Amino acid sequence: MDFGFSEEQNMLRDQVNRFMKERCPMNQVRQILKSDNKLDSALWSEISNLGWLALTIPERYGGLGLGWVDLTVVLEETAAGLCPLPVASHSLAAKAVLLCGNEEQKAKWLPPISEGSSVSTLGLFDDPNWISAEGISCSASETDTGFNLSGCKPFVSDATLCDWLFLAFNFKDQLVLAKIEREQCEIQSEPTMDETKPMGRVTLDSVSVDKSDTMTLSKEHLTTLTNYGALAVTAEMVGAAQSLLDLTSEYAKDRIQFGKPIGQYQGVKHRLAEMFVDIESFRSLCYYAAWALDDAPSEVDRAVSLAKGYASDAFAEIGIDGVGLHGAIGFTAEYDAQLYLKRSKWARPMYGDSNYHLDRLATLGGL
Amino acid sequence: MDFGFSEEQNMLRDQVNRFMKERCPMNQVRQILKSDNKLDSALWSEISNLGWLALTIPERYGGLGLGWVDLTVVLEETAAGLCPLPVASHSLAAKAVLLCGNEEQKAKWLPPISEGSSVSTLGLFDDPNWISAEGISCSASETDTGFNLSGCKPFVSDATLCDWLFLAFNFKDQLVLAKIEREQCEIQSEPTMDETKPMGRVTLDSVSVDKSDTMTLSKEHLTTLTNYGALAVTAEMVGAAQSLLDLTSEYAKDRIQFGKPIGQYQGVKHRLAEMFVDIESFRSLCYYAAWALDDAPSEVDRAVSLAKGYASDAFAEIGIDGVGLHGAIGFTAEYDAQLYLKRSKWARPMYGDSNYHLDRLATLGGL
Amino acid sequence: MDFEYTESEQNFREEVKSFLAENLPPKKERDRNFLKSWLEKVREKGWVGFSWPKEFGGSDGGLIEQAILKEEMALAKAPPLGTSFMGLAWVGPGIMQYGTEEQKKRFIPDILDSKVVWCTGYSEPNHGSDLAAIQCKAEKDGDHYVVNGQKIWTTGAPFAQWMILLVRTDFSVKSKHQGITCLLVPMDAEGLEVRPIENMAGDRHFAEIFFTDMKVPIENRLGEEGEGWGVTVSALANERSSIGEVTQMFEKLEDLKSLAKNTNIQGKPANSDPEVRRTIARFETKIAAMKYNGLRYLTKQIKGEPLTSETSVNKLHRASLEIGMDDFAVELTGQAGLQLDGGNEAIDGGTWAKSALNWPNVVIGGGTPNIQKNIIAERILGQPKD
Amino acid sequence: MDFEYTESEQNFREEVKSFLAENLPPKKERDRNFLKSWLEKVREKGWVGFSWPKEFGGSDGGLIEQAILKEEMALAKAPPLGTSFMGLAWVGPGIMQYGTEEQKKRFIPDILDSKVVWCTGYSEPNHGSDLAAIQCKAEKDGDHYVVNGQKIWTTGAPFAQWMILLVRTDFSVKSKHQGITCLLVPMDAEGLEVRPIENMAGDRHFAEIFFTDMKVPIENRLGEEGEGWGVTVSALANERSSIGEVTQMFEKLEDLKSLAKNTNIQGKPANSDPEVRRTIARFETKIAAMKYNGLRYLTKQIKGEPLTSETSVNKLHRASLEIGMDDFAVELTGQAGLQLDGGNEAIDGGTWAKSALNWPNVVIGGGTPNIQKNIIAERILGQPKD
Repeated sequence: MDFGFSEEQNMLRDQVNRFMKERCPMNQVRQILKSDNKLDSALWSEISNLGWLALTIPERYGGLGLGWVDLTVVLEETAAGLCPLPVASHSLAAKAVLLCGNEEQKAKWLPPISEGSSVSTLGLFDDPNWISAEGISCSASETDTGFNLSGCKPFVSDATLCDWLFLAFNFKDQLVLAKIEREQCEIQSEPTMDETKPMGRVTLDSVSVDKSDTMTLSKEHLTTLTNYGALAVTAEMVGAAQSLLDLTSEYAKDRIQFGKPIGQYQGVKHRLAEMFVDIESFRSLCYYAAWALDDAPSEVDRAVSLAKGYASDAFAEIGIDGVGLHGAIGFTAEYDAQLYLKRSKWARPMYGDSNYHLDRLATLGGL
Repeated sequence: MDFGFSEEQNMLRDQVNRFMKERCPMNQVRQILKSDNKLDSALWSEISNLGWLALTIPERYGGLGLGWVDLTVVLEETAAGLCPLPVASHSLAAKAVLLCGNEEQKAKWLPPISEGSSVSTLGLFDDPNWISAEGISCSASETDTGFNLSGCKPFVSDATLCDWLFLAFNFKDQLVLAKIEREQCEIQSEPTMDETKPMGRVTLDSVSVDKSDTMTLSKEHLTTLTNYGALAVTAEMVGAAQSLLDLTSEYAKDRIQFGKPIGQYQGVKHRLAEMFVDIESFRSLCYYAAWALDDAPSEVDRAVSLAKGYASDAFAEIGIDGVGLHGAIGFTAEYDAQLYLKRSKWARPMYGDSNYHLDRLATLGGL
Repeated sequence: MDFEYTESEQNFREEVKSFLAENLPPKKERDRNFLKSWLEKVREKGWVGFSWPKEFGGSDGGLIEQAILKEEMALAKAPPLGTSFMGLAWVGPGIMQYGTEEQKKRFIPDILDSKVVWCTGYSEPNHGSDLAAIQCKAEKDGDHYVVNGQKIWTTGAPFAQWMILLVRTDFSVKSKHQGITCLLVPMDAEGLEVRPIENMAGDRHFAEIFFTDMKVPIENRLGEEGEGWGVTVSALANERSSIGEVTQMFEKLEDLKSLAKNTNIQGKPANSDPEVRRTIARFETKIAAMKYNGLRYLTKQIKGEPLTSETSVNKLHRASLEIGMDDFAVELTGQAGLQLDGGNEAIDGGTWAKSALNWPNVVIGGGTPNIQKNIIAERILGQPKD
Repeated sequence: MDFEYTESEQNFREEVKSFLAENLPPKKERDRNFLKSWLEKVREKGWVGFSWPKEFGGSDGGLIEQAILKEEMALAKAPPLGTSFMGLAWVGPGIMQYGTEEQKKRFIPDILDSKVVWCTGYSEPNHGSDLAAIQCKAEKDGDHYVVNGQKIWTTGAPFAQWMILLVRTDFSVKSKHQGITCLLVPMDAEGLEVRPIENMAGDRHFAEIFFTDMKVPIENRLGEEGEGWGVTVSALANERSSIGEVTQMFEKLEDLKSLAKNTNIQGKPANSDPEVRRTIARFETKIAAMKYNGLRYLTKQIKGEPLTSETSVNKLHRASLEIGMDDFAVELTGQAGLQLDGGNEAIDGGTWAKSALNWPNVVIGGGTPNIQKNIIAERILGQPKD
């Protein structure tokens, strides 16, 4: 029984942490957001050299053969600094290939993904509010050589940054997962609250792809990928929420009002304590879910819904109060707190909001 | 535009207030609860002499011909001291007769009710959780002279204190409201949280009543009586909640912990402020609902659901925190705070809990 | 208890309604020219500074007429009555109470005629909520003051022509409430610099103001030297009835309902989910509570009964509703709710998302909920000060 | 990260399971005689004082074995391991650490053999949460102390034979944490009076204790004179892993689920209402959070990493769950939920209603949520003290 991280994992955490401080501090993040091409290729190749993009990919495909507990460490620490690099999307694309691809496809696609040379993302659902195969309206029709794909995915994370997009299509009540290259589709950047999480509108107008560029996406795999997606978002929520708490807690110690640091007023300090309680709690649940994804398939659905179901609402409140406790400065553009508020709004619906996961828990629990 | 009380109403409030302090203080209330016959006849005749039981009954039936705004004043102030006299039940019974009775019945029953000589109550629903005609399983069958009544009403307020019980029965998809005398039925006292609100289990084993002792209870009247019931309970909640806040607020000023009165800690004072906000709010909504019952029939459903929908959840929290803020002393039997907590539990489901009224509001609002 | 309006009150409501029917075009048709004529017309009607004494160009409007006017304006989503919110809410009343004859002549008409927009220089960098702890310094030098220091969170500063400014003229005082002086300053004064502050929604309502040896002639002082706090308090105390806000919130509640009807969650209409329905109904109970609290307090005012700080009750409701309703709308609409104006899937043109980031003053700065709770606990419930 | 148990840990779990299978009859068959033999058997097994050093009659049980033991006992709803909760949790460890040889010989075995029930005399009328502010006075007089004063909220006092008592032997000290002395007192001592306190659920777990010239021989002092605070702190610090409570709460969650399935609201099954389902699921997320928080902290302990006050996190969850789940059950069942034991419509024999009024220690007195929040804010987040 050991519910902690290994030496290697702690070293990895230190590494990511140091990297974020030295190479991607908040002023750097803001720079990246200002730039047209929002992918910082230099940073990207640095982290791929550090192997973060290869973590969860088996060694025979050029990866490091580690698990999602390890990736959780990376996602948590990169999100602590709101790093805008598409690590999560990229890793989810890799997972999709591992899950649905045949040997040939894995051998062909995973090495460039683990090197980071082909930036990738995963686009499953088309509906803003529907985690289900039925929520996928993009459709595929059969051709002699493969499929003809049409439709629009309005909410593909990091689409504007990617070379490869793995998108789900309806085909005769089944699902096809196709590898699309950016040139094959129209990608429109959408203005959203959280600029560190670019959202792309991907439109395909009868794009024909070869069979070898498509995979079968079973309902089980769709559920599995949703679980991995929810875990990835939750791991980022842990890191981001902790940073906002730290920021607010430090501010409360320094900020003097009516002759006292505001952290001395229980109205402030108790709210900080409640934030700590919530973050500690969805942190534990997140680690449990990550472990389950690696080692206990039978516990995954429940573990993931416990974590994301707790985190989505809790982080949303932490985002609002973290900004609110700062008073006026908190909601100015140049102060960082508001960036975490925006992240809390972005993370809430991703791969299911609290209601979605609480509903799933109720059903799993036999209610 | 005058959303305040008249001079007469303010005088009435002072009168009830003084009565509670002088004749029915808390030690007296506790005495009454200890006694076997839980109706204090002396007090009862005093308040009937003061005319409180005749308030809402038209003058031609021996009443004072005032409205439910006036009764709200009485219910609020008696509940402030958790007066265990069945004023609300009695007035609801009167309302039922006024609403459903024919001239003869009104002329026969209302005078003794307004005098208080026949203590009365109203029992509409049989189900613990179902505000609806369908929730009434007690049934009536026709006889030459009237009806034969059978069934059990497990939750009749103040039944054990009453001479007359006005009970609803199913008759061919219609409802009959019958006047039952205590001798005609079996009344069992049930142990419940709030002893100041005795709950009686009334069982009728084929009791035959004369037609003249029965009234037709239309679905509209059932709704109307539910509204009056909800208003009566809410008016009592306003008084009880305010008393608990006063009690807790006074305690917070005197109680020293770690060298300061606990009311100086925002953890305590802010919760007190939130209680005040909620009480002020359902107080305003309660007065609005009372006014609507007297003067604006078209606004009644919404007004009542606004008031009871807000009050049920809010008072439940105030009950818990009012006790909790006292620390250990708060939940001792000899301290009064806990009696208000118990009242908050009792009042919550009566004539619909928050969910019931919020559901009704949503429907009324076109959702 | 009686919610009926007198005949003259009803007539007044009719007058307002018909005026709006005649003079208020649909939103899209409201251009600059319309606004200009609108301001002239409502001014003619005497509805600008409606409550002000006739001698100052107001209409001596009663409390109920004020409520009716606000309610009808809000229902019609009409533009404000006059361009200078601060001028009408605080500066004008302050000048009428404390101003010299010259000041009254010089400033009051321009406020009523919407010729001058005012802003208020109260907060300073190191004490947002603690208004009295003023450090911005003014030294008398012959016939004028020399001002040095800084203000922040000054609403509307980027658009204002004049500012009502709190400075400290005496640092030797025992109580921080003494030694404060109130000055009236043109925004184009030499030595005054405005730096707009961008908020998280990308708007620039607020600004920092820097003063370097700014000269203010003594005749621009409002009230006596060192008594500026009294001037401010009476200005801050100048509470507006919340009826206008309540009406706007009921409008917003309707928008929220139609949003729930037109949104699907997991393939089912959102308004078929009992929790969604109850959440919206709960918002309704709070808005209605604001309405009837407001009417109770209004009645007290009319009857001349003492009002302590009950208005804080509605301020707290408003703070939670302002944030709660927008956030709920964003949550309800999932990923689409995140898109801002211009997004292909943006909800109602991204207005929900935008206003979820555009917190009103009641939530921040001087009005923070924690301060409101202190006010209630201390002034109404008599709890000890922090 | 690894939730597997070692072979020896699994064997231990099997041992506990099979012991329970053999020796634990269904609840209704558990009479006095059973309890007596139960206590003897678990004592034989070495499971009373399981974590205590062998030299004192414990088993040196490791942290994980302790957790396994507690988990299995809770799952089987077994009676406690020993009759003196306070004796095992606080008094025993205190005596092992600070006691004289005589005290160890005299008191430890009786605790393990369930011969003596202990209670703790800490709180006093005027400072429930502020333990150190002790006024209860003890004056040395030759070979004994003379104690005068009062204690309150003493859990289990009505059933205890011995009490661990905090008194003030020095009123001249600067810090209230000095001058406190810890005494061991028999409940039948002359000058000691117990007045049970009835709580709102009608139970009498608590009592007031009055001391009038009570004599306590010096050899019954635990630790040095004036150093009683240290003794208490180390005792209070003797935190129990929360795994047992968590298991009980998961059991309670299941009861809540079947309640929701068997309850109708407005004629429909309560478990068909999404809000009801989500409320119960939300309880589950909190209980699960307690479980995995606990395991993380346990792992830290095992690895010897510093633990500050993280246990307060689970205390806060527990406080809100203890009150929340009972209250929800009462609300869910409408008027029937109000009936107590004996009521014809009472739910589950009125257990929900009763325990809704029977608040655990975590909610009141020394454990109030506000105090826990202070501990987290100050000790973990480094916020200034009140």
